[in-house]
Amino acid sequence: MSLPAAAQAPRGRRLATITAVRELGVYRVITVDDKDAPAPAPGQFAMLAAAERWGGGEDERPFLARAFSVARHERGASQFLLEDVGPGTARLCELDVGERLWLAGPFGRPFTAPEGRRRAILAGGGVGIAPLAILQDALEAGGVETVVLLGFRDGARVPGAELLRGAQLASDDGSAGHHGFVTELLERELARDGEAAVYACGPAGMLEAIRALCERTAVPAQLALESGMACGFGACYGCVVPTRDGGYLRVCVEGPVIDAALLERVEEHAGAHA
Amino acid sequence: MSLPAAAQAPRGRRLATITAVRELGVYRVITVDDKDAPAPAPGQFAMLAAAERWGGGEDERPFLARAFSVARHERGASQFLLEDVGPGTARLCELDVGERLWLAGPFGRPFTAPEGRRRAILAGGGVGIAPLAILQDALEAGGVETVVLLGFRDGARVPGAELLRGAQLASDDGSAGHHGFVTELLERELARDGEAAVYACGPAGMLEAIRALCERTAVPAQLALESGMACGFGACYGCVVPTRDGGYLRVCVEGPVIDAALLERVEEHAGAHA
Amino acid sequence: MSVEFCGLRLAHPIINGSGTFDAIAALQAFGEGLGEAFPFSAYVSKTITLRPRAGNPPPRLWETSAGMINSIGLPNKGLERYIAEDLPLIAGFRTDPAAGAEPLEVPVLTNVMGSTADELAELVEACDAQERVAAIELNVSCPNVATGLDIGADPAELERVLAAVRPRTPKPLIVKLTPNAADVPACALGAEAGGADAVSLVNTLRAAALAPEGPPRLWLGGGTGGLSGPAIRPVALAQVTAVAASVEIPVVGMGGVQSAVHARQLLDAGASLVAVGTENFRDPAVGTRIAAGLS
Amino acid sequence: MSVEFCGLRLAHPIINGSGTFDAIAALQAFGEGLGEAFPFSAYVSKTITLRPRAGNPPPRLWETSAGMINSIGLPNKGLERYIAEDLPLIAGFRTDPAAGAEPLEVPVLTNVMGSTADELAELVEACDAQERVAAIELNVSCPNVATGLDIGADPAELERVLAAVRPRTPKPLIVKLTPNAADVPACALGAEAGGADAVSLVNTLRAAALAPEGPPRLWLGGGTGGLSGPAIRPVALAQVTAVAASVEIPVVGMGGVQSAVHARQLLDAGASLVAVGTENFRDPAVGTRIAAGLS
Ligand SMILES: Cc1cc2nc3c(=O)[nH]c(=O)nc-3n(C[C@H](O)[C@H](O)[C@H](O)COP(=O)(O)OP(=O)(O)OC[C@H]3O[C@@H](n4cnc5c(N)ncnc54)[C@H](O)[C@@H]3O)c2cc1C
Ligand SMILES: Cc1cc2nc3c(=O)[nH]c(=O)nc-3n(C[C@H](O)[C@H](O)[C@H](O)COP(=O)(O)OP(=O)(O)OC[C@H]3O[C@@H](n4cnc5c(N)ncnc54)[C@H](O)[C@@H]3O)c2cc1C
Ligand SMILES: Cc1cc2nc3c(=O)[nH]c(=O)nc-3n(C[C@H](O)[C@H](O)[C@H](O)COP(=O)(O)O)c2cc1C
Ligand SMILES: Cc1cc2nc3c(=O)[nH]c(=O)nc-3n(C[C@H](O)[C@H](O)[C@H](O)COP(=O)(O)O)c2cc1C
Ligand code: FES
Ligand code: FES
Repeated sequence: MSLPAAAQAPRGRRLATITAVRELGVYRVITVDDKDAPAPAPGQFAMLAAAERWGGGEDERPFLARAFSVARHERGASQFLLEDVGPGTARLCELDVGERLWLAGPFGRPFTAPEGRRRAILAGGGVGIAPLAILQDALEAGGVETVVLLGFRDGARVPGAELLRGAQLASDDGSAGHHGFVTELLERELARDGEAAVYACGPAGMLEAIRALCERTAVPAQLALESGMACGFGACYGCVVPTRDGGYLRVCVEGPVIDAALLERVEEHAGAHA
Repeated sequence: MSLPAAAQAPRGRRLATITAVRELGVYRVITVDDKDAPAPAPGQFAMLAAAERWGGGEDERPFLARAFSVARHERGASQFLLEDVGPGTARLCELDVGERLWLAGPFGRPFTAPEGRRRAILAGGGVGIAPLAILQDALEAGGVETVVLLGFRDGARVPGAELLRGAQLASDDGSAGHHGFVTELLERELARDGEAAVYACGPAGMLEAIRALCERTAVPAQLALESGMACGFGACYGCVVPTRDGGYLRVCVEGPVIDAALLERVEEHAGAHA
Repeated sequence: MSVEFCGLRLAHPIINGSGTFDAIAALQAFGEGLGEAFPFSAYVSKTITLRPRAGNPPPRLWETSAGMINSIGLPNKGLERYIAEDLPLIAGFRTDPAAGAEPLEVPVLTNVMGSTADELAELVEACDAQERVAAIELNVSCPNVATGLDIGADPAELERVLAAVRPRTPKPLIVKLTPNAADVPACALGAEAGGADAVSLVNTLRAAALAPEGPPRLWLGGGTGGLSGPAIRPVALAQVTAVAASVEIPVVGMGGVQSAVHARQLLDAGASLVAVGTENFRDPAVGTRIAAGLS
Repeated sequence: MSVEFCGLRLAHPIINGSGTFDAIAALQAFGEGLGEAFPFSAYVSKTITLRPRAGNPPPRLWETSAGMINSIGLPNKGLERYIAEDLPLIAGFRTDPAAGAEPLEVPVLTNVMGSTADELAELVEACDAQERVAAIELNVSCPNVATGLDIGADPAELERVLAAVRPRTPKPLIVKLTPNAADVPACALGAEAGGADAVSLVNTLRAAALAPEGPPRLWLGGGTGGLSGPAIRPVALAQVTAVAASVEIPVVGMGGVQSAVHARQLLDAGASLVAVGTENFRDPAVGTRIAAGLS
């Protein structure tokens, strides 16, 4: 099978209406009507800003739009998983059904299907689980066997796991599933059967541990990175992370999904919130 | 009788909760609980800003607080009359019962009672009617005879007259009362009996016409001025209007209520919205 | 939390920016109690000139994105009436106990501006003679008056002016630098070389606004004005960092400070004191709030 | 609505600020159709240097009150690869019909930076040889690279550099001025005297941010950076007004433009073209939106 190719974005930002809101522990899942845009591919993201009163929060921010992975796409509506970690996410988390936001995208390089007959292991944590949900949908629709391993900081975040199906859980505080790191689940899973492709998204520390583990065990891994972004479409050169060859790559256009082999290591600030 | 002296303001801004909201045509009257502050004197004003999301409107504004005359004060609650004319008033007009605002004040010089046995003629227009309402309350409580003459631009604004009792109306478009200017009503009233003191607040053009009329007829007049303000308490020197003696006065501390004789004329930007 | 600054002991490191808090008007607005609960550990006067000035014609204000432009034009009573009328009223305040620091007396820092070294020297000498003036701030940076700009933006000129003024007083001389210069640290070094005891920065950034309606024309009565508030905080932080790294004398940092976090950042950048300007307009008690937040 | 600028006919007066719109990346993100609906009437490239540059280490961005700081550090492929790889891909675009103006071809304005007059001359000569380069913008103002600052802030030096570069091409030379100067109109006059065909301003204002957590340290990988966005619009308006009143050559105005109203104000202030920078990041189609709003 193959996963959908990157969708190209409409040329401007557009107003989109929130049609549903759901709370999963501390997370908020919003569904945004976006019928006129092409369907995003798993791993792509959008730049979001509230249509009204974007600004005027802490330190007179936010100003720039914020990047969010598309967590799911059904019948012309995209879902996004939000965690309030600052003035931008705080404002977005205030929005309710019927309110509107500015949306640009979908942007970025998506995940690609596992080569050959490898099964897909989806490993993620925190808000990093978002792109894994739409990935799971697409892989399973294509008949690929998936294993889902999710880690959360605490019990208030564990409900996020409902976004995916059949997840094995780990939690830092032992409130659900394995008491420890999701990498420990992954190590066990790879030991059981190494014929796998790993898809990971999560905090920098988790991604780095996954990258190192996959390097050591010679398992192909695709990482969905994060990074502070101003534009999302390659214009500002602000979102770079250092690559193995000594250069930088723009997470928004050369990522967010990259082959783990491109990186020497996953730097702090290239990861999602835990 | 004498009117209350200027109240002194608590030293910082404070959070105050909106306890009631009422619409009078395009105007919005909000009641704000402010029990711990001294009661404002008629003519004093407060600086208001929304507690949340002040900013992020048109041109990433508002930033500074906005000045509003106290329109009425009853049982520890102040009323303000708002008209949405820009990003600051737009945000304040969005607020509902239970929401909070930052309030500083009361500030400025209030009206003083008419000398001798003159009756009081309250003449105003647009949002300039606000300070006349609290003035009417105080004058009538002190047994002073009041005549109220109010002018509005159009029918959507005429309902503002409900803020005062027994007003004679004028409207630019003839939708209520006299078809024409409030100064025409005033001229008639002064012709009838010149033993009066005039209290006026309104658009610059109206104030200037009233000033000129009172000068011509030698009737004492107190004008409540407006002016763009940054602080409201004499700190910025930004709110000045030119005086007859060639200098400037700060509307926030030497006004907003001034003896009309101080001015050569009422300049544009020293008046309220019609 | 008390701090030492140029030989003055201050209750805490938060003072006001010149021209952003008028203590006399504030006593009227907030009552005499303000004198026993002053929001700043030192009181910086609005700029005083030799002769009285009426200031610029209105409009004098323009709100911008996260900031404001002012074009006030340095209205003041002139040196003589400042000394005779104002100084007695603004001496002897004590800091607000709510600042969380042992209350101390609030010394007066008189800010002066002259268009020549001679004028400045005369102003400084007059302040030197006043016991109630604890220190003198030289405004060589006000963007609203052509002369203020020129002295302040040229390091060599600044050194020359300071050298002329310095001998007139043993009191602390603080030079308020202009941000509208190519190399602000060089200007600070010029001031230091000329004998300044401290530098303060930033003053406002030269800025303009057009009338919102009608035919295009500059909105402010004074033509251009100065930008202040959060919009300029990142510029202030860069300049304070660079200046503090260049000079040995203490630095008063300001520009867009709204909270204890912002004040802490300027202190971290190397400032000894932090001044609050525009935020006073939004919250008259912000000085106390920030000082309390630091402690 | 078509305008003439240094001999080029442009569909409308809205172009992009250098380094704020990467047409090649945009073609990838928005599809090839972008080439037939380009948001700007001329396309200004990101700054090109003689040799390739990787740019500054991250973090490169910091959001501020109504603006942002960038410390990108001029990453680019270097002159040779720009000419060989990029130029062919960015030539031949047409303006978006939705701009409300008769669509026209979008000429390429190549922005170059060198640390010496010789380097600049070499860059200009190479651009002169490329038919696809319609005009050359000299970045003498980038606050992220020490050398860029020095040339741009000194009127005499600027004149000298221009005089050295001018003979290398008959194509329009636009000098992008630095706002971090004491006297920007004097710099513009220096550029004009040296033979510039136009000036553009403002570039970003030198600014800094501290890390939000942990021990105090500058947040940006490059140390300081440049402030852009609505926060600086009032500074841009003042500088554009002053420069347009000083020089005879056309002026490209920019700084914080978000809407047709803002663009109109810069035109009213004397600019011939208006460039949009930071707002592209918030709305990739803002160029077309503003052009349409002007018509
Ligand atoms: C491709 C991609 C996909 C993403 N997907 C998701 C998702 O699905 N769900 C989700 O919740 N999040 C997602 N994120 C992260 C999300 O974009 C950030 O959480 C959001 O931008 C934070 O904005 P904020 O204003 O709430 O917080 P900020 O205040 O911006 O704080 C976030 C972090 O930024 C830094 N910071 C603080 N102040 C500043 C400043 N002034 N300027 C710059 N940086 C600062 C700090 O390190 C801070 O911890 C994604 C990010 C990327 C790049
Ligand atoms: C003492 C006093 C009492 C007042 N009482 C009342 C009252 O009771 N009720 C009431 O509704 N109003 C009252 N006002 C007026 C009120 O303060 C203004 O309507 C309000 O400040 C407008 O803010 P805004 O953001 O909504 O509009 P703004 O956008 O600030 O527009 C208002 C006017 O300001 C100018 N302007 C536009 N842009 C800017 C800018 N960027 N910077 C500066 N000026 C600009 C224009 O002339 C515009 O017409 C009073 C004012 C004063 C001084
Ligand atoms: C309305 C206003 C008036 C000012 N007047 C003066 C002044 O008289 N003398 C002076 O040296 N600085 C003056 N300033 C500059 C401030 O002291 C301060 O340097 C500047 O505003 C930056 O700080 P802020 O962003 O906290 O306001 C004034 C600033 C404002 C906003
Ligand atoms: C992320 C970013 C990168 C920039 N890169 C360049 C550059 O390479 N060369 C240049 O001359 N200007 C560069 N600039 C400056 C812009 O072209 C413009 O002058 C400035 O941002 C002001 O306009 P604005 O407020 O609309 O952004 C850059 C600005 C930003 C925000
Ligand atoms: S976010 Fe601007 S280039 Fe990636
Ligand atoms: S509003 Fe600041 S002095 Fe009047």
